[in-house]
Amino acid sequence: MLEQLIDPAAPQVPVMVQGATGRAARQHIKLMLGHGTNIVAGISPKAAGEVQDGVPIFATCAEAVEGTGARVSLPMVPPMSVLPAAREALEAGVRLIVTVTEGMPVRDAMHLHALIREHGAEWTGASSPGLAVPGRCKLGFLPDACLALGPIALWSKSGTLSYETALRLKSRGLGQSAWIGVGGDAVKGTRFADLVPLFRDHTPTRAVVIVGEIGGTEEEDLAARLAQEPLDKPVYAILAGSAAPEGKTMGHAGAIVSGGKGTFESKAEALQSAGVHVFRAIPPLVDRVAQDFQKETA
Amino acid sequence: MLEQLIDPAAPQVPVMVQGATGRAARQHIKLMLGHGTNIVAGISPKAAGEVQDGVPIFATCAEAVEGTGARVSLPMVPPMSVLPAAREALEAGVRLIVTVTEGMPVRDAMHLHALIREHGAEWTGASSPGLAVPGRCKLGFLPDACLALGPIALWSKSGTLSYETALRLKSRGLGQSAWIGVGGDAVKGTRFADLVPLFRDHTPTRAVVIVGEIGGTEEEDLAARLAQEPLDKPVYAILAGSAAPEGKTMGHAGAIVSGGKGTFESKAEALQSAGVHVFRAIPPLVDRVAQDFQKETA
Amino acid sequence: MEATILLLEHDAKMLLGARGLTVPEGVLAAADTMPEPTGDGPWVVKAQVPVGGRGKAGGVCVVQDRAGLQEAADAICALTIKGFPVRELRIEEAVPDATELYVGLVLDPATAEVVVMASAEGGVEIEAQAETAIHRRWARPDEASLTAALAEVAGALPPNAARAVTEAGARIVAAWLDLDATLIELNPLFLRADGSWIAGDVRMDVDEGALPRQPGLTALLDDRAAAYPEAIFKRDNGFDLVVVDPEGEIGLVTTGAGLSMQLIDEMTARGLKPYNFCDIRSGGMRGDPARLVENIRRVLEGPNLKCILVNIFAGITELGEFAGLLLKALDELGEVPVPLVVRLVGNGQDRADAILRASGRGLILERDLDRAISLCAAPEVADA
Amino acid sequence: MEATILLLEHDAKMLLGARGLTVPEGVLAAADTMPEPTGDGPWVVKAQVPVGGRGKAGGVCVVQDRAGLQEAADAICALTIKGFPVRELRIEEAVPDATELYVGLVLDPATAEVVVMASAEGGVEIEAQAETAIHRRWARPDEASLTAALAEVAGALPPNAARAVTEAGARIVAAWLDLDATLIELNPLFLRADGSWIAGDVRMDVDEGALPRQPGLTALLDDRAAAYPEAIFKRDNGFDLVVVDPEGEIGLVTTGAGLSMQLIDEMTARGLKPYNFCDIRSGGMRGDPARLVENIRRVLEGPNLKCILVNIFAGITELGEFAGLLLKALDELGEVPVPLVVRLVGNGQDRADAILRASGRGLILERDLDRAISLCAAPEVADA
Repeated sequence: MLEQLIDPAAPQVPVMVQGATGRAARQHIKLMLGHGTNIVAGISPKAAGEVQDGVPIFATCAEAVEGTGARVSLPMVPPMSVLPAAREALEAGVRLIVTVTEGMPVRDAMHLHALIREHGAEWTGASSPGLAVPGRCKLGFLPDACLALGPIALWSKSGTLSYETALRLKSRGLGQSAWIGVGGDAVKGTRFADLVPLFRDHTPTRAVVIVGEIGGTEEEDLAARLAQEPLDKPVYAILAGSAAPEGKTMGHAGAIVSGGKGTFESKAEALQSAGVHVFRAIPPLVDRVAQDFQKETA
Repeated sequence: MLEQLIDPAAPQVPVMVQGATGRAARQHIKLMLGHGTNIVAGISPKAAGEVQDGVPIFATCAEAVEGTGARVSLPMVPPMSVLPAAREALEAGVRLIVTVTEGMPVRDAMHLHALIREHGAEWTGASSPGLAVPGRCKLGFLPDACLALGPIALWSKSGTLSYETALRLKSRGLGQSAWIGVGGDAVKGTRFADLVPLFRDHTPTRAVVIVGEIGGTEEEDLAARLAQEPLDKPVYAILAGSAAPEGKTMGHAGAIVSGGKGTFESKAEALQSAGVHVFRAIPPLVDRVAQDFQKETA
Repeated sequence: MEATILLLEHDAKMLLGARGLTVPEGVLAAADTMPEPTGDGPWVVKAQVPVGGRGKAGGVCVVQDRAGLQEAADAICALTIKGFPVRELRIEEAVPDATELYVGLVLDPATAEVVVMASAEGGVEIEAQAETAIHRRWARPDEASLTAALAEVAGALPPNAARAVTEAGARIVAAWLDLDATLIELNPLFLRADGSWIAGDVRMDVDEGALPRQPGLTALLDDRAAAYPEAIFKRDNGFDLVVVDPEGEIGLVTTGAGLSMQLIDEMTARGLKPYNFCDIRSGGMRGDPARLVENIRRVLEGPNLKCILVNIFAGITELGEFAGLLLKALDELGEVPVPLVVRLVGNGQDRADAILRASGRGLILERDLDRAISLCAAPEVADA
Repeated sequence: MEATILLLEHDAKMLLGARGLTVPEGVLAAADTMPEPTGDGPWVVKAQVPVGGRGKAGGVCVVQDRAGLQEAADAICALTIKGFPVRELRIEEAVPDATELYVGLVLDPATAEVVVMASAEGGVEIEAQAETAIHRRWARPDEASLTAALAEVAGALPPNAARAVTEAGARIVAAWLDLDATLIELNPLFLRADGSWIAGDVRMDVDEGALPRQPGLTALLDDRAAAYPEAIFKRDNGFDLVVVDPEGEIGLVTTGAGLSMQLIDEMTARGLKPYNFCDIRSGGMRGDPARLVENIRRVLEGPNLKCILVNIFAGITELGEFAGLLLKALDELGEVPVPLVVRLVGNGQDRADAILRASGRGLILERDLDRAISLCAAPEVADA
């Protein structure tokens, strides 16, 4: 389903939003609709039967899937409700869950991960900032000001750092072919390495920019996968946290250097030996990507 | 330049807006920026040196091109000023002019056409509703609510009819790979037939929807070109004006049946014999396109 | 969008005559006002309608004496030619015993150039002529290029014809450039045995977009406002409104030329009878309900009007603001004797619907265009 | 984003001890408050810092008698281990003459499962052990799956070790599930010659995101607020603030974890000394300047603070509103003794800059992040 989502030549995937009548959900539903997202249903038992900003509201996921053919769900619910919401959506037949709530308990995330496997479905989250194919669809919070269709696939753990990176690349004429926010969580649905096969034959993508950070082994695992199955397009990475002290969690649950693992150096070395251009600051990354594209089009 | 504009894997083309400080121009510059358009300069002698919504304003096109590398110009100026504005932009080295002003005199349009040929440049207009690659760039007035990235190339004479068509296709999950409003003028820069080679190898496009109308021979010329150089993807057309009386200009300068020429029947026959599916109403067109895509993805 | 204005023959001849083109002496007449024609006859009485094919439709009649004039005028004024009731006539001196040539300048959209055309075989059936009989050259819209092209097409004709085409052609080249024309045809251009020529019929289209720099044309339209109701309406009101079927039952208040045309098509296909075409340009109303008032007032002139459909697709306009203007317009109009079906889609549609509902005016709101069209057929079934 | 909370050894032992895990008797102490330890010694004095490697850093000391206790305590309390000044100690009975085993449950992000690990060769260098010495099984986070995995890894050990790992492991499995842990390691798990076992050291991380359903953990953090300043700060203020360098010179008021981390990197690389990490979550302030007040007040505690950088990238938040809140916060704070460099980019940036300029507060506004960082180095050069 992620594959269809990022294929600009495929029909748009019908999306439902759980918890659609919440204040923030309503605001973001408008922004997502404004970006072309095919939101066909909202879920909210107390508003069932109403139409909100053109989106029909259903009491249950099963009714929404039955009535609209929704294939993707975006639960916009409080942290403790993410797991039950996602379970209901999966049982209703949804094929992709994108969760954006911050603070889903890790154990819930582990349970959801197992449920996703059982259903043969897909999950991006726990706290994804969002996914987007600019102009086609946007699920989550990615700011419209940063979105611009272009040749760069952006894979990011962080929201804000990827916004800043995207905005600067955009100011150099380089928009995104797709933007996948995998989130900064320890336990997550889609990891960087999972994206490699999806983007190998994604023709709108001419380069990949990874927005990674210290902590965990996701960058190292990505490097291992790239070494085995090269992407055949240039890959650049910015890694945040090179100056972070050990033992301090830097906001993201996963962003902690502990026992000498998950360091900037470990990630940079792994990625570099897989052919990735690694940067520790945004300006040189942006300059390099822009230069490489200029050379190519010159 | 149009080719680069519609290629999502190319860097974004730098655009300047002439007459940038006008009320409507300013409103639309914000909307275009919001859609990711790489607007690098505005032209307005009386506001030169200022920065408006993040866009630097220059006194002349030459200074703007020199300072920003703008390659495309969008003159948002009154009808009688379009020709001199476009001439200035061409002389400054711009490669594509997109004009959106209604009411440019026909003789001015003929002069501009000749100038464009002399400079080996490109022109879309006279009164184009706009061009867009959803999420990547938008030049002109195309409403954001209608824009969604997807598999359909939309080529349209009319603004509103194409908005309505796009919105209904979008509600079926079918967004646009690119949208070219050629305008409803008699004399114009880009004609339907000119788009055939641009879209033959445009991989994001899986089908073309033509929004045509009575008057002129543009649809017939398109049919002739398609018969010689088929597009290798399905082409659908809706033609407005099947019920229009002869001799009445229906809003668009070109939309007039006169002396038995430019009729719905003439256009429909020509297009049908070139393999185009022709409709005289929106709902059956939308149903057919959606069905064909469903079959394909089933 | 700016349109082309098809000048009536009489007006075209007055304009070109003043620019040195020889045309038969003639006067403008109507069924009830018949000025004295010049000369002694025979005369030609011609319907003044902005459409071709009037000859075939009986709109052109040669009369030998003054006695026949009124009779012919009455007969022609009773005609409706391709939807245009004949209201005016031109009575001019006939040109007997002359050869019919053709010379014309026609805009060619495909090349954005002017096609300069000439033929030694003019006459009403010019379009049906063998291709070889018409000589064509393409020219840029400047004097040198047009004159050179004219010399080339004239050079392909016999000497007398060539001279006539060159001389008459020079006049229309000048007029084309002076008056921002998009089409000028002399057909026939009469060539007499003595080598003199005179333009038997003139068709001339001018570019509405160029009117701001054409004070002469603007004055002409002012003087002849009744003959150019749509151009005058547009100039005075800032938007297009064209009555497509005076017997029509459904008045349209719509924005966008293409969509409005399409609406007429879909209505017609479903057996409904739209009264008018309209492009109100909702984006340019700037807080003033005047266009709405004029639009509605105008469609209410339709004697068979049963319903009004308001269809606004707002990309940029805020529909809440539009809804407010619509209510102001209805207030200004007082009682509107037919139901209004209102379809507002786009930016601010929810707010707009709420405003209209709250007005208590019983407007029939429907978002789906197909259902809105159905409601126009039977507004009484709406659950307003 | 919710983080992991690394419990201090003493707290972990209290929690697990209450759940049936045998741990050495011990007390919490500080340099100036030294409660009477249980037993007769020898004792181990251990620095309580939320970071590994304290042994190598001199943070663990065995003392034979009461006389040595104060001396060891003073020595250890003088240490700063990986940036953490030692403020607390655990003094517990030493466990002599025992074999060191290892058993642990660790979250494996790659599989989203729990790795159950055991080894007959525990001790401080467990990470450096040969891979073959550690037995691993992956399990789902439920009792059946964890217990089965535990049985398998225990089964690979000698009988006495297997029994100890099975028994101690059952306790940590239960605690893992009960307390939403993300890591529990017993290293060493002491195995005595008589087959009895006791957990020599415990590391336990718990999931901050699960606190709302963990009243016991919440109470622990409340009781021990001084030991968990960042978790308590976050709970009380709704956002993250971590002092990364108590000697730092630049205070950060920033939103977004990734971008804030990156800012610290870029500042550090340019030789600047950021004081804190911060994710103020500007989108969640809802019209209340409290977070800004708290953020600025907190960074002003830095003794070397020279400048504050406010960096907000607003995708959704309206920056005009943010600017208003920033001014309110500054009003509430009274005089702020250092200059503020403010970079607001995104939705409503023009309005925000205008509001801040109009305030006359001499804020240094700069849109470009690189230049903003440079200005932090030398705010006096800014043309405010």
